[in-house]
Amino acid sequence: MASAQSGTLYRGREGMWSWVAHRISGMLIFLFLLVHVLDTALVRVSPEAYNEVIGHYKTVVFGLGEIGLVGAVVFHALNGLRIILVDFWSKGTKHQRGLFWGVVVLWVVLMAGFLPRHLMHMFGA
Amino acid sequence: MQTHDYDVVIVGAGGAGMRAALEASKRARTAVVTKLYPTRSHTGAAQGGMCAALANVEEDNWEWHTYDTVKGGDYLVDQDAAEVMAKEAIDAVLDLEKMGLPFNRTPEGKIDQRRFGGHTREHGEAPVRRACYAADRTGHMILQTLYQNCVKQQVEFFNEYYVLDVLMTGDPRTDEGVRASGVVTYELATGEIHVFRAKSVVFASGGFGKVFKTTSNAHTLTGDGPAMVLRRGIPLEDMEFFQFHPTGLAGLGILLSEAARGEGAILRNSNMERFMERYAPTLKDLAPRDVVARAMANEVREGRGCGPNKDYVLLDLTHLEPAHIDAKLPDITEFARTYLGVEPYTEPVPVFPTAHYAMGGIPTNIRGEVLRNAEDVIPGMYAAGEVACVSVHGGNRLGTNSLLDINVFGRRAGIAAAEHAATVESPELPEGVEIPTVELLQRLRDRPATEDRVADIRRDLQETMDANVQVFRTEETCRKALADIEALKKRYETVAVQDKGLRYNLDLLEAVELGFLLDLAETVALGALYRKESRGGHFREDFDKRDDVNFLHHTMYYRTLEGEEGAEGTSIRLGTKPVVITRYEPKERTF
Amino acid sequence: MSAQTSPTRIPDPTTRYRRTGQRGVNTEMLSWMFMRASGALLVILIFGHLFVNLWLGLGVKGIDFAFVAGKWANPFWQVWDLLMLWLGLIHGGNGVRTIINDYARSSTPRLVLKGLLLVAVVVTIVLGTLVIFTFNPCPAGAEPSLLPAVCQG
Amino acid sequence: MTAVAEKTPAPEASAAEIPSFEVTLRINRFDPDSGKDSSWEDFTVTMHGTDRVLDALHEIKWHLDGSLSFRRSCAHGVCGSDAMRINGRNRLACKTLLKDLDISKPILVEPIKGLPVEKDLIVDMDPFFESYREIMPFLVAKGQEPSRERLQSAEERERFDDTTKCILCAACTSSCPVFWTDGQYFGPAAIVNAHRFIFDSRDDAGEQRLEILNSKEGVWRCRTTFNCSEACPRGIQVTKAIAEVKQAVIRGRI
Ligand SMILES: Cc1cc2nc3c(=O)[nH]c(=O)nc-3n(C[C@H](O)[C@H](O)[C@H](O)COP(=O)(O)OP(=O)(O)OC[C@H]3O[C@@H](n4cnc5c(N)ncnc54)[C@H](O)[C@@H]3O)c2cc1C
Ligand code: HEM
Ligand code: SF4
Ligand code: F3S
Ligand code: FES
Repeated sequence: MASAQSGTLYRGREGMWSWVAHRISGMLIFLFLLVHVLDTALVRVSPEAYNEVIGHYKTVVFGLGEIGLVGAVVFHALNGLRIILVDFWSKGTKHQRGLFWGVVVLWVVLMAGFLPRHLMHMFGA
Repeated sequence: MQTHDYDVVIVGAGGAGMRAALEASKRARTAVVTKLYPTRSHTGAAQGGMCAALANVEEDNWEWHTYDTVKGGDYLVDQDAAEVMAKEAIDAVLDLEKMGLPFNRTPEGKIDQRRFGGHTREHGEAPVRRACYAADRTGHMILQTLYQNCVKQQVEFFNEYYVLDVLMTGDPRTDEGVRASGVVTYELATGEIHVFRAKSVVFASGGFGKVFKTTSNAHTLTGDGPAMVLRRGIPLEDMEFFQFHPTGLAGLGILLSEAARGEGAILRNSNMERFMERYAPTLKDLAPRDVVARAMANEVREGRGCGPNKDYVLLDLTHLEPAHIDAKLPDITEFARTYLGVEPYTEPVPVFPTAHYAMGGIPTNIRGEVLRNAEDVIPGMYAAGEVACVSVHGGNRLGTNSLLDINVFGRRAGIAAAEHAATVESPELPEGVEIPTVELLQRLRDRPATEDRVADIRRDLQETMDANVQVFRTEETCRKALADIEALKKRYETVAVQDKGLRYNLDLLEAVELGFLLDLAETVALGALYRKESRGGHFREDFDKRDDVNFLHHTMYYRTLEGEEGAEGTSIRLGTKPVVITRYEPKERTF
Repeated sequence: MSAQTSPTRIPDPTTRYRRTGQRGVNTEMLSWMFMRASGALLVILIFGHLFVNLWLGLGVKGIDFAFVAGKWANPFWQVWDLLMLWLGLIHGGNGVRTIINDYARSSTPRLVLKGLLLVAVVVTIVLGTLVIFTFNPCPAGAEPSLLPAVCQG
Repeated sequence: MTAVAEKTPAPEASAAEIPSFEVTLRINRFDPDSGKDSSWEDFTVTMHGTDRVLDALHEIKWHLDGSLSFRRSCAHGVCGSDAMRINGRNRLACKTLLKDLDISKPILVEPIKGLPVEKDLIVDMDPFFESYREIMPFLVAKGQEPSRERLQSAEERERFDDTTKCILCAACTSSCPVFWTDGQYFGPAAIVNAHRFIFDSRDDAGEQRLEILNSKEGVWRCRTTFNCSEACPRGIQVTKAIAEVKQAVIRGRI
């Protein structure tokens, strides 16, 4: 049967894109969390085993991945708070767009604080 | 083809159709057949209000309301009908409130009322606050409320079914025993024909503003109802009376409600003069529509129009508080912003008269029964709303009387139709009743491709109507219009549609609708030519006075019989019908 | 539809609507509330966690067995991480459930995916909880230099 | 296919001599009878100052290709017939002025999303109205019917004013990402119309409506993406209305 499927992407605005990002970040964190619990569980096996696996976290690749993860967590957390405000604060819906940009600004600030320190830890002494 | 069997079939799901359906479906098996989803009907476009002498904010009574209606209609109103309407208005409004309509409220919590053109106290002493309203979307709220109650009552709708023919057991011009027997419809989604057999048929299919170019009416208001009954031998009444609403957005025709003037807006010409003070010293900007529309057209004609082409006047709201405008007129100010880019808080809005309302239509009595001549009814055939001519509006409808009309007479027609259905057997439907419709469609589909387009014929029709039978008419212009229509009918005979498919073939239906428009335009021009007087919405420059001696009667239009000769080479025979006068003798109108 | 509605009597329209069949508290609402409540708590938990692990001291470089063991020697951090584990996984798991509901259109893949999700969440929670509670910061026979300071005592 | 048509001068609008301009509409066409999937087709027409997308569609239908199908009636944004996706966003064609769009590029016109396409820009609205009917969109007032009107203060009337504006155009519901993937979701329009009655002081069935919307396919599906609020041609604060319904459910339940 013929169908009418082809079409453009819907051009939503802040609300929609923040939701897309929230969903992707949430999914990402969840997958990471599963792995993270498993690797931490290695402390039950032996200190050597744990240290070896956790050693990977200290490589550059993981270090960069960690930045992405922290970025995702921070966004998800801030935007989660925005969603809570939209839901429970009577003026939340009116200011949702402003709140979104607030999230973005806060995210940048937090990341700007975190990044140098993280990079310092990674490449520093 | 499919056939369906019902007690009552209602054609149209605007205010009148759904009000009828609410009554009929309680009493009989009822189907509502409509070419649009009910909530798309043009009742939803009505803005200003619905009047009733509730006396919620100041003293008022139904007699004053009757008087205003009669006088506003330039004494062509059937006064028995006007009395019925004014009396039942109060319950009509209260019923809607009980159904859930969110009217604006007074500080005491009662239904609020406001002023509207032509509505007065003490027989014309001063404006009275009679129009009940819900911001400036009263029609929207009526349409929604009625639809909501239809959902509540599980009324059966056939949405996007076009009624294209009406069925009767005989010819109303010659058969005494003729009665209604159903309708033939076309299902838009599939192109299939459905025949509805019914004991009662209620026409509520709205107006036909699309015969004009500049109009407040929807694209779909093509007068299918009146045209198809005319073709079947049912007469039409008072077609020459068409109302031009003073305040359409210039060039577009989109309506700015009279409520704007009710709330204090003022019309001004290029000298910024409040010119209505000259034309109607008492009511000024709130004089009846025909008076205001003519005054505006006259200002423009005499060179006091505004804009580069001096072809419109201005509606000034700038002296009103923005907060007040927002509270009372939110939608129409948005129209001005969206469509003309004018900010009504600070700039006056360009306006010009726009074709608005058909006073004429299918003749009925006060029970909504359709007449087949000046006296006799066709059992089982009903009409209500803008499609009908009861006649409560006479030569000119007062603002807010139409939303009232659809509720009062919609209700009456619904009850009468169901009661009639309870007393009779289902009519016979002979084989092949759908054939004329099938053939009509087939012809349009099968014709070889032409250069000419349906849209071009329609545009030419609308242009000649605007140029010749609009606010000002003369013998010459009416004849010109008639000749043009004649030529356009010729072109219509050969025009082809491009879309040959079955699904959603709106191309085909626009062609059918054009056929209806041509027939109706002809009646309008013909009536305008024959009524050699000026009354209400009909203004003849060559006969600029009302002539009660020769023309205090309704005009009736009959399709000629085989071999019979029609007026002016058309296939229409003209007749008359007396005006019912009970308490108000005609006198000169001053405002 | 009009077959059963007799034309003259219209049934009480409010009796037609029984789509939900549910009264009182509803799981969708609870899940919605939970997402918000747990989200708010998680902000504190996770930001605290990140702060301590990635910001203070040596950052990611400082994380090793000794570091973890040192933290879990303190019941405060045990409770902290336990809460984070449970809330995070239930919150995340519930979130992913919504996502599956949204994108898996036919019912079989939907069930399979949700089954997998449930197993993953339950296994991870049980495992994590066991680890936190049965954790011995000073396992016998381990290389002493890898152990936290508390073991020297 | 590309076709070009001349248009006879449009009705003279307010301002000075109105410049005309060429504009291309790229329309997503679909005819189930053709056996082919939907495809894009370009039409170029000459239009004028205050013309809207609907006027351009008419121009195409009337002079270039009569088989182009779309719904429309009032032509000024009050009947809700012509919601469609214009440049990727849901709008009413009759309320979208060409001059407000970027006409240096083709204007993309598609049917609204999430409802079955019947032909070209026409979708099947039945699922939409089905959800609407399920939230009991009518006043239910218990108790003795008064002889006059029911009283309601101006403040009580104001409480639900915003949601009475709905014209059931489906622009909101068909812009909702949740509705695209889960057609069972009641959708914003149904919730808006429930809101209109839940907060009407004269109504007595609010509890029942809240219960309906508390279901699996009810308000909790809304993920506050605000597409609905942005799409609503009547400017209804849709997401706000949904939030208020959520609050009402919570308050009524806990
Ligand atoms: C812009 C505007 C503002 C107005 N403001 C006011 C006001 O403030 N106060 C007032 O009193 N009046 C006002 N009016 C007038 C009033 O709104 C209309 O006269 C009235 O609503 C007509 O209602 P109706 O039910 O007769 O027809 P409509 O609401 O037009 O309904 C017609 C119905 O018939 C159906 N139909 C038509 N043809 C067919 C067919 N062939 N087959 C099947 N179905 C068919 C359509 O689908 C539709 O459902 C206004 C009118 C306009 C245009
Ligand atoms: C840091 C604090 C966090 C906050 C404030 C937070 C907040 C939220 C909120 C409010 C929602 C509901 C969104 C909605 O209903 O529209 C949500 C969804 C979700 N969260 Fe979190 N969350 C946090 C942490 C986490 C963590 C740690 C995970 C992963 C384990 C996670 C995974 C998810 C997922 C997968 C969703 C579903 C997204 C969707 O439905 O689109 N969140 N979060
Ligand atoms: S809420 Fe707005 S967008 Fe949604 S159907 Fe109503 S009018 Fe259309
Ligand atoms: S677009 Fe959909 S997700 Fe909610 S805010 Fe509107 S209903
Ligand atoms: S045509 Fe009526 S809303 Fe656009």
